[in-house]
Amino acid sequence: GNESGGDQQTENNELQEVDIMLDWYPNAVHSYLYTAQEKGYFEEEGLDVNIMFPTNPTDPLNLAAAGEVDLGITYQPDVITARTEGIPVVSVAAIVRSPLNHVVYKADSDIERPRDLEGRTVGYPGIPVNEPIVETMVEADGGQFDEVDLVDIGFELQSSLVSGRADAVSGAYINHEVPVLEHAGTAVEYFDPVDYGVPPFYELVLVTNEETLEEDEAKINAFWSAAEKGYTYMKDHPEESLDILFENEDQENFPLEQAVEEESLDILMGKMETEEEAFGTQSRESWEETISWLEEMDYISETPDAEEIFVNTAE
Amino acid sequence: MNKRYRPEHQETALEFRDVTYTHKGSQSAIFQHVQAEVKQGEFVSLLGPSGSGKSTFFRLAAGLSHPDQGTVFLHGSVPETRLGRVGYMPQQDLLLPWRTILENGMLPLEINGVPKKEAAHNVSAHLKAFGLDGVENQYPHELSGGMRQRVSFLRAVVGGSDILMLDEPFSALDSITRFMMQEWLLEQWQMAGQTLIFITHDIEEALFLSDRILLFTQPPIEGRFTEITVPLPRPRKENARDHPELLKLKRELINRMRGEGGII
Amino acid sequence: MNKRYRPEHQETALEFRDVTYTHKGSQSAIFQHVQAEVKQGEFVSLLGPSGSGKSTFFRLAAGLSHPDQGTVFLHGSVPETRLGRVGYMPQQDLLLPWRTILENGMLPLEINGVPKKEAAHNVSAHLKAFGLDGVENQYPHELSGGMRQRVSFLRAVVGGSDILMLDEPFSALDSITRFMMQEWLLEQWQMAGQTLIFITHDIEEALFLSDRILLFTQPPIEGRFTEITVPLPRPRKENARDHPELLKLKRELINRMRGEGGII
Amino acid sequence: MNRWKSAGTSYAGAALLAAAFFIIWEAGARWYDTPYILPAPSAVLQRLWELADILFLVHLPATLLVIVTGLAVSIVCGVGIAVLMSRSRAVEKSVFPLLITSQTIPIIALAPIFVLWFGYSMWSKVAVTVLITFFPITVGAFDGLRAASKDMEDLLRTMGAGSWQIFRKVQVPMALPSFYSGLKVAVTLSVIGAAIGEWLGADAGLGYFSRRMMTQMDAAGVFAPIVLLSLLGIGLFLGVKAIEYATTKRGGRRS
Amino acid sequence: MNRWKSAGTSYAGAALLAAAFFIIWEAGARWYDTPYILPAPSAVLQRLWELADILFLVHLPATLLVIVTGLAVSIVCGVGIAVLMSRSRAVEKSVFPLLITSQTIPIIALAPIFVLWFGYSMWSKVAVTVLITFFPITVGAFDGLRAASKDMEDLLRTMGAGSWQIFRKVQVPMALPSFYSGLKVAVTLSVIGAAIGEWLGADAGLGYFSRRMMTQMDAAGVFAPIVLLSLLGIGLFLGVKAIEYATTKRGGRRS
Ligand SMILES: Nc1ncnc2c1ncn2[C@@H]1O[C@H](COP(=O)(O)OP(=O)(O)OP(=O)(O)O)[C@@H](O)[C@H]1O
Ligand SMILES: Nc1ncnc2c1ncn2[C@@H]1O[C@H](COP(=O)(O)OP(=O)(O)OP(=O)(O)O)[C@@H](O)[C@H]1O
Ligand SMILES: [Mg+2]
Ligand SMILES: [Mg+2]
Repeated sequence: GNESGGDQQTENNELQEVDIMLDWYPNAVHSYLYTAQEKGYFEEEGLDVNIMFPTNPTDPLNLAAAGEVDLGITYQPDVITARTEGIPVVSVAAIVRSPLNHVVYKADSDIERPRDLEGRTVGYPGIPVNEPIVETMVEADGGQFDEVDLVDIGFELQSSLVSGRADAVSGAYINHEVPVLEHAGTAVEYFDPVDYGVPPFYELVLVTNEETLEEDEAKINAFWSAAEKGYTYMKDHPEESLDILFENEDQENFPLEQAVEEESLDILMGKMETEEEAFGTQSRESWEETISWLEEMDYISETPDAEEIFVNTAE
Repeated sequence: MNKRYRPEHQETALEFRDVTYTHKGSQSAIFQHVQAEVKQGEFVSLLGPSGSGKSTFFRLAAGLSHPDQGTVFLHGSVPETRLGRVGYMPQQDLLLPWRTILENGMLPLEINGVPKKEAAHNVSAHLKAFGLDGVENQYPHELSGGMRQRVSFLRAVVGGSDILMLDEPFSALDSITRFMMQEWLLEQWQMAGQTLIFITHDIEEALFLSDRILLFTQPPIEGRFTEITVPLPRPRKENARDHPELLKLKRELINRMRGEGGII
Repeated sequence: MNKRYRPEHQETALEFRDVTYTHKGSQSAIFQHVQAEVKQGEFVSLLGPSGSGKSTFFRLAAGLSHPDQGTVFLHGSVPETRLGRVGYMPQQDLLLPWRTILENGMLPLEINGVPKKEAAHNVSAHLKAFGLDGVENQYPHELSGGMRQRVSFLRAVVGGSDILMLDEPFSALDSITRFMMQEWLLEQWQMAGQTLIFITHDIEEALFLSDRILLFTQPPIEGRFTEITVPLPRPRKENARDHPELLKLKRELINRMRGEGGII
Repeated sequence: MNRWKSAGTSYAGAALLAAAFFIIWEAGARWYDTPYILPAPSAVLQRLWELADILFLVHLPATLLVIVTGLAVSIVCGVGIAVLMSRSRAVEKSVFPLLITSQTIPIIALAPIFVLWFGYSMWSKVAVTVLITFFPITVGAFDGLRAASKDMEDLLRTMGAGSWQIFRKVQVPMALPSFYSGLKVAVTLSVIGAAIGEWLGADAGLGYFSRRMMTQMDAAGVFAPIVLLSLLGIGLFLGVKAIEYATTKRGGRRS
Repeated sequence: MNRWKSAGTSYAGAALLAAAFFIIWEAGARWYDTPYILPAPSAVLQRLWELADILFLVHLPATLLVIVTGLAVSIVCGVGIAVLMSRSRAVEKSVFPLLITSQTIPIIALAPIFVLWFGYSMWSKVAVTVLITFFPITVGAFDGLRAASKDMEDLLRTMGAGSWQIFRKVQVPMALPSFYSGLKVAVTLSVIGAAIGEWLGADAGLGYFSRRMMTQMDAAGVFAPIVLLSLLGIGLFLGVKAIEYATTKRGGRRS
């Protein structure tokens, strides 16, 4: 707010704090946020944004629900599950509009199609939706899901695949783990869930808790408009945005490779907005489709009202 | 040599009048309408087998327990509390291991609010008489058993009460050290003249030391204690141990206690 | 009454010939060229202050330690090992708490490979004489101190060695119980006639019980022990305690030991 | 470790306090009314009932297998080392300081790497369980073996006993109470060890299930398997007590 | 807990054994040659050196803050409860059995839910640390306060001492050795507690860093912060020893 007119100090004091927890460590999918941060868009909206990384894959959803953070980036099916548990989370924007999550396996293994996963260890990062994904894929390919040994391996996706502790992993991203593994010299192949009966759900959505939304709607709107500005800038200056990202990378925890992130951003651009749908918008149809898929899979026992699950912050 | 004045009708230092006492949670009484008195300046031993109530007698006298019935008099009157009025020398020396000899001696004074400096001065004055000069800055574990008992006695004396109760103070010592401590105690007492009440289960010790012995039998004890007056003159020297009167009394006491003790 | 045969020239049960011994890691020797012998059937006490080497003497005799120089003879010869040849009754009774009285008594027999049934039978035969019939199926903690000591003695006797060494067996008992145990021990010994070697620091106890006393002084002990032969006849009754000879010897010993003990 | 015993006297006050705790929790949870953060005890019990099938038939056996295997390994190795240490001063002097030092090192922090070594098999969880139960078992057994006093051993030697006889007739019976004390500590720790192991990567087990319920924001579901774990811990504890009762003779228990 | 002491005699055999262990490890690691599964000790040290900056400046302080705060909370509450228990039989009888029972319950398995309650703040880790250190501190202090024998207290009462004087002049000095024993156990556990806490949700700290390195298959990087954690544990242990030495008088330490 440049029109607020107070001196610098009081203006700083007036900045509203926003805690946002990413779905993962900073990578290309977050560059619009870092761009918004770096370009001062958040500050213009009167926000002091604190970007956090999760220790457990489900923390963004859980902590947003518990009110420990204001916003979390998480997965559409998980939001649906949470709603059926009576947990008051609301999706305020869709960030990636179709699955990045693919089932990845080493190229030199003799896995050729999803049903080959029978009798093998498939690791997943503790995010529950991986179960119906793998189930849908294996069954769609005529296999027996019962025969698949699904193991919660936390964040150890790459290491368990490389060390051979898991034969395949679900929950690995086509824009990240795949190029990283390739880059590190492990040739991998993958199945796209959408090819095997899984609906094209929103891979990443931005969630908050009902209470936060009610009390701080203005803050969340302000956050989103800054984020949109960041996105627009990123679209126009992808190279510079990546540079900004690299300045913010978590070097010791999650070192990034220039080539990988470039490739990643390329893949993402096509998934963050489409011809018909602008960045961040959500459609009732998408939510309903995903809900009915989960229902079919007996993954949820109640049908949440699609109207209550999301609020279109983006217009 | 005998500095002590012993009139026939001394004042009473301690008196149990009609005292009845039952341990909490216990079925049967230890004392029933018990009568006993100890005169000022007397050396009285409580002699009896284990479990006969000697320590209980002491706890009542010192104010650690309270009679169910009857009254305990100190110097002829009933004080508000007997705690702090009777000095106590326990069986184990119970010296505080983190305090030096001097600091251990100062304990009762500190508790009564005497300033440290004055307390230290006060205790130091006694060290020599107790054969403890030179070790005042050592810690208890550096001393022999006999020396520790002397510190314990010093601590009881320094407290200033003129009634001292000693609960089997020498039973942990070996026999030679014990002999020597008995003689030393007698000397100290003959000089200072407090009232001493001495608990023991050693017949010889009781006979050699005391003016009078109160015999404790299996509880309950009713009415008056069986009393034995030791007919030896004061001051007693080491050879008093072999006095024929003592040997006779000893024989009598052994037989009597054996009769009562039953199975070993 | 006196069943025991005591010729002037009995056989030697135990002999230390020219024994020198230093504790491992210690600077100075405990024994230097020590000579001592105990005749068959004799009751010998080892009397001395704490730390004078009485237990060390025992360990050498029993084969738990080995002399640096010199030889220990049992019954005039040098056995391959002295372990298992000498019975031992320790200061604390050291009964195994998870074994009944009977089972504790059977221990030395079991160790020597006697079948359980026979061992039980063997021990049972002794129970009455030791005043333990009726308690054979109880556990040690259910018995009084005096009874536990009798079990411990029973166990030493059952082992079958005819040399028994008792290391301060009564020092944990109260004085009345102690008197009774002394008399009881004397009775048992007068009946059975083993060789008894008795460690104590109680002068009266040593005098009342023994034929002979070996005096232990501050180590190192060199050559022959100072010996005292107790001039009392056997069998001794309780009143032997007051025998004028004994009182005289006691006085002598007290003075002697006090002289050597130095500071308490 | 006598404190286990002293707890057995009068439970009235304790029961009251525990009841008060649960009542306040229930009331607080109802008042706060956000069951995904703070479920009421009644909700936890209800969830336990609903999940009983899967918990009892799938996850409890998985955890139990880990615990039993881990304890077995710890007992075999721990008692073995304790015996070696008790028989040789040299072994004791070299091994014991290392054992002690190892306790000042947070080896449990190494647990994540077990997954690399043992994969997601049972053995990574067993390894964590062993790590956490090994020390109390070894020290309990060793302290016990040492408890047989030198005097007692000497007594038996004067009877002509060899070292095997001394071991069997004195050291082992003497060691049992202390060994069982160590084992009681170990069984309660083993439950924690298995749960921690399951956090690191698993597909079954109560610890895994609890964590999985976390991912579904089902707090009552988080607590339910923990209630079972607690019962398992208490059950194991009582089991050891029963074995202790059966294997130590009456006289061995001092009053 | 005298075993801490007995370790202080002769270290030669232990040092040798430890050296042998490291040499075999180094050799084994070089021979096996898959550093992402089994790094050589030398590789770990090298990695420690490379990462020194970030480990010492960022993660060590974060962990230390958690540990110190957790220990402080445990000491204040634990000693408080111990004092209450030692002063009143009624409190002891109600609280002590619950304390003991709480140890048979794997409360640590509840740790994941702390993240829901406290978020990624320091407090979720502090809570785990408190959970794990509370018991030894409380029991150490309580056992110590009880160690002052009834006889000693009676002795002081016959001198006319009030209960505050008995507490200050007998119970507290008597309690210190046992309290410090408990504290020594607690500080080594606190390191583990902080590490476990950091696994569950953190953005800094040695336990967190170690686990992150797992994600990158950098086994030497997994071990490096654990080496630091160990040194931290040993350092805290020695620190307590130093404080003990300074605050208990020579006579209080029996030889
Ligand atoms: N606090 C108590 N509660 C119940 N009974 C007690 C208590 N203290 C002592 N007694 C019992 O009271 C009796 C007398 O005990 P007391 O300690 O006075 O004996 P004592 O003559 O001092 O014995 P000792 O020579 O063993 O010290 C004993 O039977 C004992 O068991
Ligand atoms: N294993 C040992 N190593 C070194 N010195 C020892 C050992 N055992 C005993 N000593 C020392 O040898 C001396 C004699 O000890 P011993 O136990 O034989 O005395 P004691 O006469 O039996 O004393 P007490 O009456 O106290 O039992 C003492 O000074 C003691 O410190
Ligand atoms: Mg008494
Ligand atoms: Mg001895």
